[in-house]
Amino acid sequence: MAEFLQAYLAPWWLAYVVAALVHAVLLINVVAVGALIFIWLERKVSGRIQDRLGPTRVGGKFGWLQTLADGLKLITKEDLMPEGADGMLFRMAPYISFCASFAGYLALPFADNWVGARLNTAVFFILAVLGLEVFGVILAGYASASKWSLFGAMREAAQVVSYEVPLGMCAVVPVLIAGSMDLVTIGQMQHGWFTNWFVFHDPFTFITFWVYFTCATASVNRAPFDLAEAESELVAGFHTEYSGLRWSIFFMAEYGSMFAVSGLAAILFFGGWNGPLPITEWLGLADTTNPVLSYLGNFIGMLNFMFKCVFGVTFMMWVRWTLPRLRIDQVMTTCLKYCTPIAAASFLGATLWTYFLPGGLILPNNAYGLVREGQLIDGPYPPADAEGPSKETANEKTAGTGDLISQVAGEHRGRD
Amino acid sequence: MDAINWHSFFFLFFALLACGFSLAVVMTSNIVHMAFYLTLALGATSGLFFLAGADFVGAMQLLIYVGGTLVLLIFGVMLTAKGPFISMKTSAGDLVLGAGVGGALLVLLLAAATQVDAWRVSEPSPPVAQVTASRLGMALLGARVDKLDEKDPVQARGMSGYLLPFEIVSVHLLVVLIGSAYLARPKKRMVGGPVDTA
Amino acid sequence: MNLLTQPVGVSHYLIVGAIMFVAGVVCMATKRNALGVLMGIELVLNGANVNFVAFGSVYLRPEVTGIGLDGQLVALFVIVLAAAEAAVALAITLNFYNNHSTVDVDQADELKG
Amino acid sequence: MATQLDDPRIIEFDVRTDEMLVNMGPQHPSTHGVLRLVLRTDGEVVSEVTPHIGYLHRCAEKIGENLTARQWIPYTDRMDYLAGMNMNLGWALAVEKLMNLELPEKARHLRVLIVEMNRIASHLVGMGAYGLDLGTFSPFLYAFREREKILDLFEEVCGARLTYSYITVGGATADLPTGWIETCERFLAQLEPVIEEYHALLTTNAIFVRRTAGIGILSPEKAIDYGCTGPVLRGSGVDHDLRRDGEQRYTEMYDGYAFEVIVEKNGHYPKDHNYPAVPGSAVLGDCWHRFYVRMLEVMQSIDLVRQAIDRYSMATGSWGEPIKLTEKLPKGEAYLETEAPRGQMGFYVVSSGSGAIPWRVRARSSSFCNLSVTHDLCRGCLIADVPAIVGSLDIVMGEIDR
Repeated sequence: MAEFLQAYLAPWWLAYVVAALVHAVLLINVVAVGALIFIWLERKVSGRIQDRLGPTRVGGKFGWLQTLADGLKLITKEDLMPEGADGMLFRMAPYISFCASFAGYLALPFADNWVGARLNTAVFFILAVLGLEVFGVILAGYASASKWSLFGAMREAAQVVSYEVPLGMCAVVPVLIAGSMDLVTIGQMQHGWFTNWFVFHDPFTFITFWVYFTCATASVNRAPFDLAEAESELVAGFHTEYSGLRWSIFFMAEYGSMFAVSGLAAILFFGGWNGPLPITEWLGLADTTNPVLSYLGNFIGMLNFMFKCVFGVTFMMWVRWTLPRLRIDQVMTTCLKYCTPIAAASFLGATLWTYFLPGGLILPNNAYGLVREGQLIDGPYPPADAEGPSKETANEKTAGTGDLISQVAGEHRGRD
Repeated sequence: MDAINWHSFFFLFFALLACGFSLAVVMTSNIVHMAFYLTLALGATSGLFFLAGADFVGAMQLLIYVGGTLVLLIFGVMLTAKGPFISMKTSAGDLVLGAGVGGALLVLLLAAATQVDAWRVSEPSPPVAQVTASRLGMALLGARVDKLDEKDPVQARGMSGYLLPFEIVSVHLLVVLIGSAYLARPKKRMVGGPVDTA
Repeated sequence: MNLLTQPVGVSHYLIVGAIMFVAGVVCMATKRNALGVLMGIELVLNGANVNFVAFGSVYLRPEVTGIGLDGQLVALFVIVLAAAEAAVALAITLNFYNNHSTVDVDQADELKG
Repeated sequence: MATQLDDPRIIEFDVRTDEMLVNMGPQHPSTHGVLRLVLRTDGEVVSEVTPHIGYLHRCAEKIGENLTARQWIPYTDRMDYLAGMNMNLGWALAVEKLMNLELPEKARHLRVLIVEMNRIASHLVGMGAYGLDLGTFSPFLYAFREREKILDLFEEVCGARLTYSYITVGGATADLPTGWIETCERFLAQLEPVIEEYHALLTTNAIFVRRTAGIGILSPEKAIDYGCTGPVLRGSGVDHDLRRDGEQRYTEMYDGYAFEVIVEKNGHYPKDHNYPAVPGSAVLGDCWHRFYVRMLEVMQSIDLVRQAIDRYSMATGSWGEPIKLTEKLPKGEAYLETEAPRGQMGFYVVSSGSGAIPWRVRARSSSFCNLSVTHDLCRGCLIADVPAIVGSLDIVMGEIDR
């Protein structure tokens, strides 16, 4: 894009700035508009679940503009800060939350190679950045100088730190199967029929997905794990003292991270932008050099991805409006006694499964092969070029460290 | 005019953030603000790691350091941040002493950092990105895939990888886990009596 | 030298590392709050980490293959050990706080002869 | 051998956290109005809960000493404003006892019908609000949906939706409108299956059971000592219901009605309906049992309303014309307790015999006694349990503060 713009913009560096801005604006719009739509959706979904209509008037029949109207109202509201509050931290906290939530989108691919920045460690990057959201919450709770807020912050700190452990473990399982932490690669590996999705790879990945989703719900603070804001106990928890725009920024962050973890779930387990049927391949939209066709294929992929994300978010809403809230000790028990051991066991199980049956459950030795180092390798495992000239050397030099290691080491050598 | 080197530009950005917030940690006396600045400093450092091509280390810095250790630290700060402990002033003598020693140390280190010519500049066009995550994993398991072709015996040293340190760290973490659980275990105290440290 | 147009070298990373290191040392020396001292330690370790990563970076020193991954590996170990160290230090601090109702390190002088 | 742990002077402590005094209320989402609870907390653990009341005090009793018996009826509505009909009934019966007034048969059945309907409405709110206390919003609206229908029915009867002043000394202000009985029957037929949904949403929900079972256990002895009544008492396994055990003047209203007191006897609840099973983790007297008793009483009330409809339709004569507004009260005193949805509601009236205005009027509130166990139940629980326990007592501040 920058190269394209360079032809038109006189100061050459402006092209980069404009390109960067366009990317940033695109992403921030996904978050902001996404939050608007999700808040509207949440109202509609909760309304329908509760046997009422939800918003019906603002902006036409379905209340499309309700969130916007609320946003306008929130902007005009007085921005209050308690007297004893720590001014700087109180003001910073919502933006920290929002930035953390927003930064996760940087590495989230919306379609094949449609990604802000293709990172080699995208999975961990997203998890790490989303985990930073907790700082905003803790600081907000502390800086508010309110006991209820402090309670909320303490709960959040304990909860999120604990849930990062099983969450990370669950995310590692698809990484293990794909052999890459690059989300684009992981998505590409699952193309074709829905049976190639990692959730159907083996029984352990299926279990892992549910553990992942539970932990993700907990780590983005959604009911039944919304202890940090538990309105029946802590008034409003960490955002008790917030009002107006700052308050709404907390909500943007919450919906932003809901979408992000759903997106991560879609890519890690549900094939990302690949539909259940390889329609884009039938239409000749995949692997084509024609830019228009490839754009069209990617666009369909993006719709697929969006649909999966929205489904994930709606699922979280459904859970929220159905279940009572857990108590703090029960939340910790769920994490430490159930999620972590299950995640660890399925990690082990998936490891063994991948070692013995690398092709997965439905299609043993499927044609798509394994991916190493971000490259798609066709052909069976181990790749043919692992038998490179230096395999012997590799074996010699890593004697005693096991077959698998020398094999992969040889493979590396062959590639380098 | 030369083209802006974006690597340098972002380096400058993150370096200023990291240094600025590190100094802010020293300057402020409010413990909660300190923790906050430390978070930002370490976050900026992870940006530096990304820039230096160490993706995995950068992500780990964010995940373990910023997301785990610092949350723990802030947790500890919040447990103990009460009244007089929020801002404890350092005596002027200590400050002068610290600044003097620190300044001297800084001069020494900066001199050392800028002494070697080969360190000052890098290749104008850095090589293509390398994926380091699986290499690091292999190295931790004892196979140095980046040194397979090394002929120089000095450079080839360390071929055995990091299997032993890796194991030691694992055991160490276990020990720490048990140790800190032991230290923070519930203790018994007599009502109205002295603390029983049993 | 214009930093915006010239490529940065290892030296620049080392300067950042040095500043963080010194900030950490001063922090350790002057803070009276035990947790402040702990934060100083974290800064020192991070300063060292910047150096390790810089020396091991292929971007900055393509001509030297010797250190290769070592820099990153050591940095990883430092991160992990720093987490362990922080956990233990925090446990000690909280214990101290339990027994003495303070986190002032100047008060921890019971062993003074 | 006595170990260190047996020594009561040795307490365990974790990280030293200073005690904190937190005000829960009077503006708090889950204190059911304007209750103020002062919590002494150590971290998440609550060591002491002190309820502070009086934010809704309106001198209702003093006002009653300046009004005639029938004029005070609207003030009783505002006591337990979720069960206005039951409040009306309590006062009306007390005054009737003082005046020694006998009611026509039709009036008795009419009162049972209306009062039991209101009990359903009141328990529905209790159920929905309890869900809210535990962090689930949907059951609240489900409960209000059904309650709306009851309020619609009441509106047809007396024109009011919350403060009815319908049951009055001597009977009721009016007879039921034509066609009302059929609407009511249709409503009952529709309500019955919906109760199953509530059981699925709350009573048997795993998280709900975890949040309530074994929490806030009130032993039967303690319940009696504190003067707890209603579902709180029966949830502790004490077989006591004024509709069966009360004063003759009150129980004769329910003469011939088939109903079983909802209480756990010999390890099981009445089996007249297909109730969900008691979970293994529930202990008699905990929050779950109090909630369960309320849910079962809804079914019981549905049965009672059906029986009352039958009897009312068969009965002949007057619906019970109210006494004159300025009817002179005889000299004497009368006290009568009725089984309101939240427990035993007693009204005490003393007349000097000099006119229509009673000399003294007092009310005994069930919620007041039920609330008094709060500090006992909440000692040592977590913060999240406080709304769970207070919610399970199902208090109404209007009745406590009067």
